[in-house]
Amino acid sequence: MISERSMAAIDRFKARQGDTLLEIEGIRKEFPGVVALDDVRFRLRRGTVHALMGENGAGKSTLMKIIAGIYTPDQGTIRLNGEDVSFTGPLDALERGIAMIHQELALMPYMTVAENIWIRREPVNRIGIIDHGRMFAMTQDLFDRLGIRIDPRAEVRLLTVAQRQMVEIAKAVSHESEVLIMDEPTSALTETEVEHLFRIIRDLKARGIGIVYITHKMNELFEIADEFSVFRDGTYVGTHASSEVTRDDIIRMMVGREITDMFPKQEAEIGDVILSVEGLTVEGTFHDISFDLRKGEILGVAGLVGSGRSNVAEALFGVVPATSGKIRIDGTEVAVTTPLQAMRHGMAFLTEDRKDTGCFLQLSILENMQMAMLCDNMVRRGFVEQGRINDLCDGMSKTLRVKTPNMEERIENLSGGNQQKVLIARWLLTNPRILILDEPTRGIDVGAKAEIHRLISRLAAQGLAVIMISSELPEILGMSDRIMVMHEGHMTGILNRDEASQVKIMELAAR
Amino acid sequence: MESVQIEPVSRPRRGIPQDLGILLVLFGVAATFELLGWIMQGQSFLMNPQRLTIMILQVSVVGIIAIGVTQVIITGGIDLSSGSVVAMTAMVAMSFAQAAGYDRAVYPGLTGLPVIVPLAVGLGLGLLAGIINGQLIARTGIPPFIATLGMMVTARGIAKWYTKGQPISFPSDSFAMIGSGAWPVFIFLAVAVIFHIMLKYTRYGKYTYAIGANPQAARVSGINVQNHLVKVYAVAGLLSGLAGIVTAARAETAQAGMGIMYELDAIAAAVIGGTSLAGGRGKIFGTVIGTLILGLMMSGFTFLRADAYYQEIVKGVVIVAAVVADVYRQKARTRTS
Amino acid sequence: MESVQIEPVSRPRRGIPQDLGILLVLFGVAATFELLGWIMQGQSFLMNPQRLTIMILQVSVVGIIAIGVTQVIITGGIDLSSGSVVAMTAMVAMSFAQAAGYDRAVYPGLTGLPVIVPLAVGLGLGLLAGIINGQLIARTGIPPFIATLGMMVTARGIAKWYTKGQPISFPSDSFAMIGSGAWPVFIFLAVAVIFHIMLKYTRYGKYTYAIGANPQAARVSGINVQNHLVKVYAVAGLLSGLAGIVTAARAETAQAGMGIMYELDAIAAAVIGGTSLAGGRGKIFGTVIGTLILGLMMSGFTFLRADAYYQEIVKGVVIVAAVVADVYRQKARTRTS
Amino acid sequence: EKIGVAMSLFDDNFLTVLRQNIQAHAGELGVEVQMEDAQGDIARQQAQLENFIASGVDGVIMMLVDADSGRAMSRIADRAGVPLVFVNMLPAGVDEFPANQAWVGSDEEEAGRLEATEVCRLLEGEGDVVILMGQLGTTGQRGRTRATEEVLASEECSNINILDAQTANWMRTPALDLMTNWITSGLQPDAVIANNDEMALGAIQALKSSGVGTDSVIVAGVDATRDALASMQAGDLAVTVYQSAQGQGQGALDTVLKIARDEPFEQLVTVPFELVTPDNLAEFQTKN
Ligand SMILES: Nc1ncnc2c1ncn2[C@@H]1O[C@H](COP(=O)(O)OP(=O)(O)OP(=O)(O)O)[C@@H](O)[C@H]1O
Ligand SMILES: Nc1ncnc2c1ncn2[C@@H]1O[C@H](COP(=O)(O)OP(=O)(O)OP(=O)(O)O)[C@@H](O)[C@H]1O
Ligand SMILES: [Mg+2]
Ligand SMILES: [Mg+2]
Repeated sequence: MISERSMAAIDRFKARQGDTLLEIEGIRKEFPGVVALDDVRFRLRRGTVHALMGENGAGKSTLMKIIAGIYTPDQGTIRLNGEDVSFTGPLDALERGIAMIHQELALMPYMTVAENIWIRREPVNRIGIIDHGRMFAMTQDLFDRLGIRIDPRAEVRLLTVAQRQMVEIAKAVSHESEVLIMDEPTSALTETEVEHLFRIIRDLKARGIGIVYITHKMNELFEIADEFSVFRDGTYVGTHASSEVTRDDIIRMMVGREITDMFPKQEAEIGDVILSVEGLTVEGTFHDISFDLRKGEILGVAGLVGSGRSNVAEALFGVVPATSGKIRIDGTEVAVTTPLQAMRHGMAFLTEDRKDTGCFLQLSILENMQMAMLCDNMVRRGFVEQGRINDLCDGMSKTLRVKTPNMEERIENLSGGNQQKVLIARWLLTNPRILILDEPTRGIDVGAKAEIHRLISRLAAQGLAVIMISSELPEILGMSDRIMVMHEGHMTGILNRDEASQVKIMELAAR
Repeated sequence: MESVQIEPVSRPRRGIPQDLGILLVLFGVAATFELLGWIMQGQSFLMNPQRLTIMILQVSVVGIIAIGVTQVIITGGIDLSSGSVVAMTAMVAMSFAQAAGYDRAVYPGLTGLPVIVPLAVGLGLGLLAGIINGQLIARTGIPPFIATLGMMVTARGIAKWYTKGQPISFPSDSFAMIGSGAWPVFIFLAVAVIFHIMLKYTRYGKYTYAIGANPQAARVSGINVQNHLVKVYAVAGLLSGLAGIVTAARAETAQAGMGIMYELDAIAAAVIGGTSLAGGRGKIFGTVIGTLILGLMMSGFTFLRADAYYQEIVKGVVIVAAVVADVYRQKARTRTS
Repeated sequence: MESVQIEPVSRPRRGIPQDLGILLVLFGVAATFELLGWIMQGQSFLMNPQRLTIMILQVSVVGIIAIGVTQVIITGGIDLSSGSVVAMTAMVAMSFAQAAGYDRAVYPGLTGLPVIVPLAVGLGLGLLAGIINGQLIARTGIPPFIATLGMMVTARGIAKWYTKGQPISFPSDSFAMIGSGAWPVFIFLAVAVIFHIMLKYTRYGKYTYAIGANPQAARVSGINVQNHLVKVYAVAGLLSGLAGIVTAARAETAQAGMGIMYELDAIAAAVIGGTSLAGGRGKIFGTVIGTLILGLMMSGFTFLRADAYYQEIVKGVVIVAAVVADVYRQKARTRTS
Repeated sequence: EKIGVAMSLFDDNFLTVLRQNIQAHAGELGVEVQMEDAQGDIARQQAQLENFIASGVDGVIMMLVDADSGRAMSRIADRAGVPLVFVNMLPAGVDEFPANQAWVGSDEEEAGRLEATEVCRLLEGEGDVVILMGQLGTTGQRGRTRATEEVLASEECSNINILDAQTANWMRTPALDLMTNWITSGLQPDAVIANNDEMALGAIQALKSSGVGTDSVIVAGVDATRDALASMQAGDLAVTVYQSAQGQGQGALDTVLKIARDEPFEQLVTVPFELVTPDNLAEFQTKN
């Protein structure tokens, strides 16, 4: 895959391992009403992984988009290999050796995996005709090298979020650039894939590539990053080697206070069975799922990517109605064929894909938050009781610390983590009895994460029943009363809190 | 089918709300005509109450349709059938509105009926057309473009077939009243106010925006997307029916060729007024302004006694320029604020 | 502006590719006419090579436009100007194509020019119109609907203004040749093949799909979205110009009213053939089939000698039914596969 | 003096000539005219009339989109006290019109009658015909088609059989396609009666390209456009009907000026249609 020339280039990089590759200074970027970045600096050295840390909305993605030529900074300088540069656009940045994996996935759904990866760089013959065979072969090569198992000919829309994220990674790597920016590349991945990604990163590092790595997952930081920089509210806080500090230090730098307990599990009184599922099946996707859920209980659902966890949740909520099986609520069998029905039975469902099934991107934060609760209350003779709703939404957004100038802001302009908080708020505002959360803390910063955990736990203590799907095992282990594990569309076991461990879960999940 | 917005897009705007932007464009166009009026005709364009009334009068039928179309576009759909539905309802309503004793009436036994009859028939027929559109789109999942294109062709066919192309005339005075004087303007403005409120303050409105912004998310949020879509198209049909009644009453005749291309004018009014064909965005206020811009151009050119040939050429340029001006104004705001 | 896809997932389809689905619909419509032909006319509809040629012949002009429009729609845009550009290029090209010595020619000094002159003029003018569309859309960021609506009004105005409404006739034989016999069919099919290859096997095509599917992602991948959009609209304009030449050559006259509503037929052909108005999806093959379905209906109704008034009513229903059938077929496949 | 001219449609061949005649005559008289195109839309025409009145014209000449809309137009002009002259198309309810309104034109049915009668004569009262209709629902299509059907139903022509009547929207290419479709469906008409010349010319092209030719088929149109006369010269078109754009245009302008100046005028001026055949072709060749 790697041509002679780039091999030579890589050797040159190696020779200069540790040199400054990219240096930025005094960067300022304003959006109307928000100063996203102010006098920010940052330095990336060759052959290292430099992590960026900071709360949601701290300005990490914005900074990276500036480096990748997508935004132009209002002020400041960018030096690449000691030379002042200003990019005219993403193409310019790409050509100068800066590639980026975006936080919001940027793939073309109706094109194949291979087409997505090689777009603009397709193998063509003399008269410009694309050689698809070679393109698939190139993709296969790349995937083999990176150890990814996805069909290059599959259309991207048919892939799961996790698979798409792998494709994005492969696409960025295929550019063979000097600087590789990864904006939360693992937000949809489980441990196995993360491990895998880290192997890829180490390999790239060894070749002298500089990697900027944004994540909210602390453990990743210590595992992969050589140094890290912290941002707070658009300002630069500091840079340190990751070997010099502890978790708590970083959190203090990020949030400006201590977070003592990530998983503040509150002891709840486990009540009666509220939801009972028996033999739930969606033909072709998952089979024969049975479990009981009690009031006050948090049921964690674990499994590898693509094991069908999300599909079970979708079936429970009537998004894709089950083809067979029974759902009982308070002991009576109910039909759930649409989300509206599910909501009438007191269910709420936070979907895993923010962009596709979560946000109304063009609408305001307020509209996004209130939408689900309009179906049964807060409406009098067709008119929405906006006053009452505003108060509720304001309260909720304070509780969850949504970072925004005001509630009329379009949700599109929020940082990823803040969007997630708005969606959680949407569902909490419906006062559900059964709350289904699919990757609830995806892309959420540590502070807010602890906050959300506390909230879930408190709600459970008040008698709410929770189903929580998560790919983060610490979260599952920390929060759940019981843990259901899935493997390839089948339930492989249910563990009690006291018997569960990382190893046991992985055994059941991987088989 | 929206413009490819590549720059990190439209920031929240403080100060002048976005609506008012297009209002500025309206003033700009009006001021240009005023200026040219003094230069070319030596008289004021705007300081003529009669002209101002006419300006609105002549676009009020398109305006009524445009309001219905706006909410359809907000759901991410489109309605191509409005112009034809206008013709169909005009024909059918008129056939029940003929003056007492008119001897060549379509239904000689049914002349001189109370005005409520043709009104009910017209509105009902429009509603029916809208419901069919909505059901097709919501239940079968075919693109709105095709469903309403089919209705466009079919409704026009029905209008022609109804009396084999013969126009229907001589309405009763009470029916003709609906289209006389400034009545069409009142009806237009009343409809605008009602729908402004509907879209902004009711659940109906919130759901309309939600579906346009993200139908999947709307469904997961407990909205019965299909039912709501049927409602939205039904309302659009109803308004087309109303437009048909008004236009027939105003012309005191109904003919199968009525309302040709109105759908395009209506969509244009909505889009000029800031409604996004990608769905999720749009305001009745903007549509009203968009309609007025179209009306302004119609009167303005006649006023300036522009050659009819140049008129058309210039009209296209002005529509584009109006929207370009609005886009640039927005960009400028974004930069400075 | 696409149908609201509420069903959460559509699984990959194996077996008959999606393209062939609409082919089945084509066969279905044809078979219906065949059957009705035997019942009502006592003769075969399809077993008449001449009729089959004509069927394609009469839609080849719309087909040529539809191919250009398809790629525009794939980028998520729309082109409403094609019909008017056809009229404009027909008029202007024809004025340079008049037979030697025709005494009432538009340019009496310029008759009997070699056929390359009107060809170049027509194609050039179409291209220019397309470039203007593209520049407006790509540089100013106004919605394609508005930009091309403006061009639609302006180009029609130019067509009328050019000879003050006077038609232009009496082309040289070599120019008339372009529209004679099966030439339009060959041109249509050649264009179809070229664009099938362009969209499927060249970067031009990949960029087109990419921009329609996700303009941000396209930009981030290093595609110069603006430049590419200009190219796409320019090509659409060029094809409209070609269509104008063919239609003028075929009618042996050019009139300002030519090509009215062709844009709608072209868009309909594309959408019937499976191109999504939301962008990112569509195939030339589907558009060709969509065009043929429209042609089939035109000949079919005449063949059955259906009453002119019913024809229009039925035509709308058939268009909708064709697309509904396709949607259901796909759903059925999805369920069983 | 300023006169507003509201035309139903600019694209139409005959109406273009009519327009040019009004324009030319106005030039001679030193009158300012302003033309508007209603694009076949009644409401648009109504608005144009209102706009004319608002901008203070001395009189309006109007070619109606549809005969039946005449009454509403008449009322609008009457209320504003602006002289109104209808040209070409006879408005419905013309006898109730106020004193300052008039009509200068010809009766649509007359055209169809002349055309069909000549075809009937040429066929010697026997044979099969097809009718090419203008856009459905327009006054011209209705009047001409109805008159044609009446003539063919009459005693002398009772052996003439109408095979089919379809619309080609007044235009050449659709007529070409329609005629070709007919021919391939096995229809063998002895005559084609078209509502206008453009469609007749389309039919001729179809006959030629499908090898039937125009020798055995009589093709008839209405309007006597340049192209039609050339085609007649070439021996293809057999019948067309001339209506005097000059007579109508000048008459309308003169009448509206008379009303405006309070001079005596005639309220109904009929400019007759004239039949054009190869025999009297020469007379008409320079007229339109
Ligand atoms: N296009 C935009 N328009 C307006 N404001 C924006 C825009 N993009 C980002 N912002 C604002 O800039 C700030 C920084 O956002 P950014 O996306 O860089 O945060 P982040 O650090 O990446 O957060 P997260 O961890 O949640 O991804 C936020 O307050 C956000 O609301
Ligand atoms: N849109 C889709 N089209 C086709 N197959 C799909 C689609 N979504 C999911 N699948 C398949 O369904 C199975 C289960 O996917 P699901 O998303 O439910 O898994 P998951 O355990 O929640 O994984 P993840 O962590 O990726 O969400 C996988 O085999 C996947 O390939
Ligand atoms: Mg971010
Ligand atoms: Mg999942």
